[in-house]
Amino acid sequence: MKLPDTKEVQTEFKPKILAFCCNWCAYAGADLAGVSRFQMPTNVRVIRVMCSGRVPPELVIRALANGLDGVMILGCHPGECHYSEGNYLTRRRAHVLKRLLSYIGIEPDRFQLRWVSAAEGAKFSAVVKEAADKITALGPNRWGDKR
Amino acid sequence: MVNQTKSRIIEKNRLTELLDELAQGYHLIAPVRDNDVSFRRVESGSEVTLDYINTVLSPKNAFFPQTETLFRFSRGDSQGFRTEPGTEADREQVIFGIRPCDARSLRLMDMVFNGQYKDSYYLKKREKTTLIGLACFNPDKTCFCPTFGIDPTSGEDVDILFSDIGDRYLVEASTEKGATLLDRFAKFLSELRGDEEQLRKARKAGLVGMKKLDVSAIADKIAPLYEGDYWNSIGMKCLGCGICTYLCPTCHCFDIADVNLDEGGERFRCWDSCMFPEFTLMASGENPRPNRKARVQQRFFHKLKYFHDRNAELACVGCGRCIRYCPVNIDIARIIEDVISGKAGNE
Amino acid sequence: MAIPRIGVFICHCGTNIGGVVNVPEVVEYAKGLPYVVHAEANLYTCSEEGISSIKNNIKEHNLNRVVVASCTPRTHQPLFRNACADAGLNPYLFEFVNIREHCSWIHMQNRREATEKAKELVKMGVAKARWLEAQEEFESEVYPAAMVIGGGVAGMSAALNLANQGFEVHLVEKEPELGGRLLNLNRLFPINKAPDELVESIVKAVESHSKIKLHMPAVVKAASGYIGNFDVSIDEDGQETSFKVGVIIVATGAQVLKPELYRYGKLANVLTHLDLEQRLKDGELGEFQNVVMINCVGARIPERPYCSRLCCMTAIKNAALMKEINPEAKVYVLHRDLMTYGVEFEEYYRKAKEAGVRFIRYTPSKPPKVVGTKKVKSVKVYDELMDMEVELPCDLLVLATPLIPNDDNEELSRMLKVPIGDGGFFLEAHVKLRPVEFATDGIYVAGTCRWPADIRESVAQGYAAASEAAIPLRQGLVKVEAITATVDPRICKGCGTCVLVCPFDAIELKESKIRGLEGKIVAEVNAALCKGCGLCAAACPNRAIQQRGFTDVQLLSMVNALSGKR
Amino acid sequence: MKATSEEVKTSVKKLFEDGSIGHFIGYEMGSDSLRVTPCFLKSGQAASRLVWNPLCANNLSKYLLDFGKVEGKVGIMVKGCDSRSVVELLKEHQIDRDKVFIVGVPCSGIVDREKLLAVLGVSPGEVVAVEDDGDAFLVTIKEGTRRVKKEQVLRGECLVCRYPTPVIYDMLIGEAVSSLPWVGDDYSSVKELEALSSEEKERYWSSELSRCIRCYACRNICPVCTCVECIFDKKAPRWLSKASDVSENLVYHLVRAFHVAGRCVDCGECERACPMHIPLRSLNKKVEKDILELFGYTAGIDVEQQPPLTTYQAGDLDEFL
Repeated sequence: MKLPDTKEVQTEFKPKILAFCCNWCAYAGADLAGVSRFQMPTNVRVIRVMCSGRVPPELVIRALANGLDGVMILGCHPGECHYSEGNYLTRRRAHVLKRLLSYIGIEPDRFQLRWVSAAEGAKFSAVVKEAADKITALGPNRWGDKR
Repeated sequence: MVNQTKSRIIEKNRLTELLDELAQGYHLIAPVRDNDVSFRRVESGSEVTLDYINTVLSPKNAFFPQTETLFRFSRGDSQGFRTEPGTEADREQVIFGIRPCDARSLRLMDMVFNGQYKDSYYLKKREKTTLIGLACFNPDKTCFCPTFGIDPTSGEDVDILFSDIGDRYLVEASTEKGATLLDRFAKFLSELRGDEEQLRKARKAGLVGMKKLDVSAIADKIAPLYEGDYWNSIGMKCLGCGICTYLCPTCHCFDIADVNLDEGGERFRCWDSCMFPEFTLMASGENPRPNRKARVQQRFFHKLKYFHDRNAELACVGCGRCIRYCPVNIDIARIIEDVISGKAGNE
Repeated sequence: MAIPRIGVFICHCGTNIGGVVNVPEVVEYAKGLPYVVHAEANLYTCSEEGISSIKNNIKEHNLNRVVVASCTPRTHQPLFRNACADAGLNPYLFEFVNIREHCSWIHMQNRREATEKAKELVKMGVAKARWLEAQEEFESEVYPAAMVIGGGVAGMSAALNLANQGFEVHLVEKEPELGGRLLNLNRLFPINKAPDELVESIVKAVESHSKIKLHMPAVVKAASGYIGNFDVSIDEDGQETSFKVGVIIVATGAQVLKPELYRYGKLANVLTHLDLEQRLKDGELGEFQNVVMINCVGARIPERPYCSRLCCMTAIKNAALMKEINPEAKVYVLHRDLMTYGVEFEEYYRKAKEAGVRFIRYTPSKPPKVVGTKKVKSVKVYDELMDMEVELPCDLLVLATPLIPNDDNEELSRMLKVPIGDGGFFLEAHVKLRPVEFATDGIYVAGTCRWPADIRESVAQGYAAASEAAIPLRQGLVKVEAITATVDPRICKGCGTCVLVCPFDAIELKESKIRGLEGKIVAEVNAALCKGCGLCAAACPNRAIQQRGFTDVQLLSMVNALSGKR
Repeated sequence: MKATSEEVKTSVKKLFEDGSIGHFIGYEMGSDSLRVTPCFLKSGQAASRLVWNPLCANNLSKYLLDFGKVEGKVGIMVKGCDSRSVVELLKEHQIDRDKVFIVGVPCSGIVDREKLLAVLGVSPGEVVAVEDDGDAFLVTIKEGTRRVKKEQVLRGECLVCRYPTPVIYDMLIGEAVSSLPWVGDDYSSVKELEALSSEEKERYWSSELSRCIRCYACRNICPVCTCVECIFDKKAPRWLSKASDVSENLVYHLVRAFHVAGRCVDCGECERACPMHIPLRSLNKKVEKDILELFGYTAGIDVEQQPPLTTYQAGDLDEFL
């Protein structure tokens, strides 16, 4: 078997972004993006949860304080939550958290909540690209491992 | 005690210059106003404030930092872990402005870190530090250092003592280390004018009425209170926070933990507090000090009995920090009074 | 908890993963991760060979955790969990890492970064696996009824099959008549019979079946729940109706493209095959002498790259029929490739040629041209074989256009939370392993809503979906994935936040009966009602409530692993 | 009429005598004339120790949690802000309304000890007493009595207090105070910080948070921090390193602010307790402001009102970028 080439490791800033995806919509949307071979930046790492409402703010805060450059929560569109209302609660929490993060100087783009349905492979890829672009433009997260 | 031959004065307007130069030759730690007054590393004399009764944090941070890397490790290759020392290159440091009570606390800390077991992290810093004390003529109402035989205007536990006597500071070296340092900075100093002792005495008037309790038998008196109800009322009030222990110049408990990263990490030690429930929490889930009463009692028993049993000293210098900063005003001086007077036993 | 012994299996998936991600490098990397005692690459971990390797290694290395890095848990998790269970390992000690859909397929141009990403994803999976715990599944009852959406031939076949097995079926058809596309057809290939007989018999069977409740014209308005327990509400002729079902079959069919090519809709003698069949059926076609048929109209083009599969046979069927009606007529079929893939299809094609139908191959770069202003007079086409342009006289031009997805697929997809794939058709869980099931348990798919299919295939898929759907209906019980919430009554403070956020009223505050905590008010989860969303676990301030399989320590370990912390 | 220490003593004594209460939680004088300390009574005899004055900053409501199993009702003295945390405790079933006897005292502001000393330019020992006098405090020092305008020396939370009178009580001592004349824009300081750039905010908070010594006083004193085992004290998973650095302190303070989101009543106890003078109220006020703007919710008013983060409306703001 032919081994993949080993391109030179790039030195420019490559943000590391964590995306929590709900099992029913966003994760399925991400799968669909894969099945559709939509090419996208490599920055995003997905953690599967059953519902976007499972993601506690503590985890987002911890991830940012660990130095990850961005955190996304991706869930079903409002009104389409597999569990009826999980994403509505996520939305409330996210509004408060995003404003709080911004208040201490974490740029709003570093924490995003987006809706991606199981049918929206293209949207998943667009959301990933947009986040990667925006967070790259912000530069490294300065709150990671701050002494 | 004070060697008169080494006594000098420095005009108040020359102090900043002296500190500037000290900061260049040494790692200078001095009181800085940042919301409140605390000891911090300074790089120039103008950062330093002398307008304080005492700092919020005691100077123990300079010898026993809240978080201190003991060593770093890397995973490296098949050889396993490689380690390297964690502390920055040890440097000569000067602490300027330490109060006599805090200076005494270091003597108590030495008993812990330089006793049967030598704690090299602490001792290295201790050896490389010159203490410049600042005599205390305006104590707070919560101060009660005379209780522990401390004269707040004395240079007993420092290398050099500065005493504010109005238009100038009286500068006295009480150790060889202090004398050497003064010699290096002699250009800022001048000869005594002769009225210094008189001025100092006048200023001591501010000490009149300072609380001085008779603690000679406290260790014996507190012992029978172990089972008593007295601690219930204190424990009920206590919030279980770490203010008293973290601000205390003599509290020295610590925990050790690792930062464990893919490529390696470090082992650090950090302050811990007997006021926290996890302090004595065992892996089994059992906790021998399961409530606030037990923890409060431990704190006072340690200060007033256990430390004394081991070192023939009480683990308190009467600096008053825990009284000033306790959000519910638990007052160690009052507790000592209650123990001495027998009131504690009657509750 | 025993010391974790983690085995990592990394799938090449042929070249799907291995062609992009340097799998051997990932395997070496995995070997160095905490608690990993075995790591290996598989050509296909889901193959017989891969599965037996998992089983053998569980025994050989005494593995108590298994991590597979391959495709998506939405399709393959049950397979690998079963493999673990077969080897005596609790299936919940398995963790899935997706390095295909989420890595190799979306980073084909960047092998180095894809490999680095795959390593990190494996690291995160291993970090979670270290904290996995064995779980027991909770069983929940299946409501013994089905809903079939769509009264075409696929839907009716499915409904009849289930009804004949004795299950109650709600058949929801949006038109006022059963039959779907079949109603428009003139004849069926390759039997050349009119569909009336088939339609009549099947519709009659459906309408007269005591177990089938027909809702028509009706559309689904809302659906919620999970396998065994769906609550559905429909709008039936303006009336809102609700009912409960255990399973759902989607068989909503497709529509035929009306092209904007070859001046369709503008010139009177340009028809689609569906138009032609309708006219033949109605006896309204009239005289014709020169018939030209063009295949692949609006199909296999960049914006609609798929082959609709039915059109070639439809064209052959109708071309032969035109010859039959008027043996003197000249009938040409202009095609790109001829797909005669089914049983008897090639024979059918040969017979058409024998009957005098002429087949001319054209290339998409030189498509046929229509000549004529009010009517088509002739069609010019470049004949590849003769290497020249020919002009064919034409008084009837028939276009073979593809089946395209229904407009309401998207709405239904959102309602049922099932995916739509390329081009807007529904997407099954796995094209080979689970061809008529959605990834969401209890929902199935059949007929042309999935992909263009002929009658025979639609009927077969209808039966297949019904058979799959009958499994949970027959068993009467489904095992609920063990991802429900649990409370640690020792640290629960009984604040009731979880009670407020639970969408299913699955949590109550009750007096604890646990020894040492008697009388303490704590939250209690009713596992039968808990659907495993984890909302409570995220809302609980002191984390006394946890979602199994998605615990704090598991998620936090993944976050820390991604951050380079161990 | 304003409540006085005498009235408090008499009333509490009476409550013990008529059997209304078996315990009482109030204030008594502390180490010096500028300090009070919580006081727990089991009988009316000791009621003479009780005081009520403009130094009674402590929010005593959290102590109610320790009285869950005692015989009889527990009386407690609450100011406006304290009563709102009692509402929160009731809302979260942490206390039983039937077991609590709430003695409300309308409050016209609490003295910030350090501000007062700075304004007077005296050392703590020199102050003999502080009394409420409308828009000012009467401060008795050795040299005599001085009148100090409240706006100069009030605690931060009192400067923006909208609930000077308890919102829930069984007995009110003194006359209700409907509003405080100096209260204007509740969120002016929050808005100032909001207006800074990300870099400026980061510099500000890095500096503030770098001082944190993680003594947990802010958490332990908070009347709505009622968890049996705080997530920061858990061994597994470990949310927080014991190392005290800015990143860890950030996690601690942000999570703390989020945990009290929609529950914080701005009693200001966290900030008062902080020995390092970290502006903790600023974080809480920010969250309070957003929750008010986004969801129209104010904590600690109505026991029946559902907490804002446990509910939703389909029409909530849906804009994230």
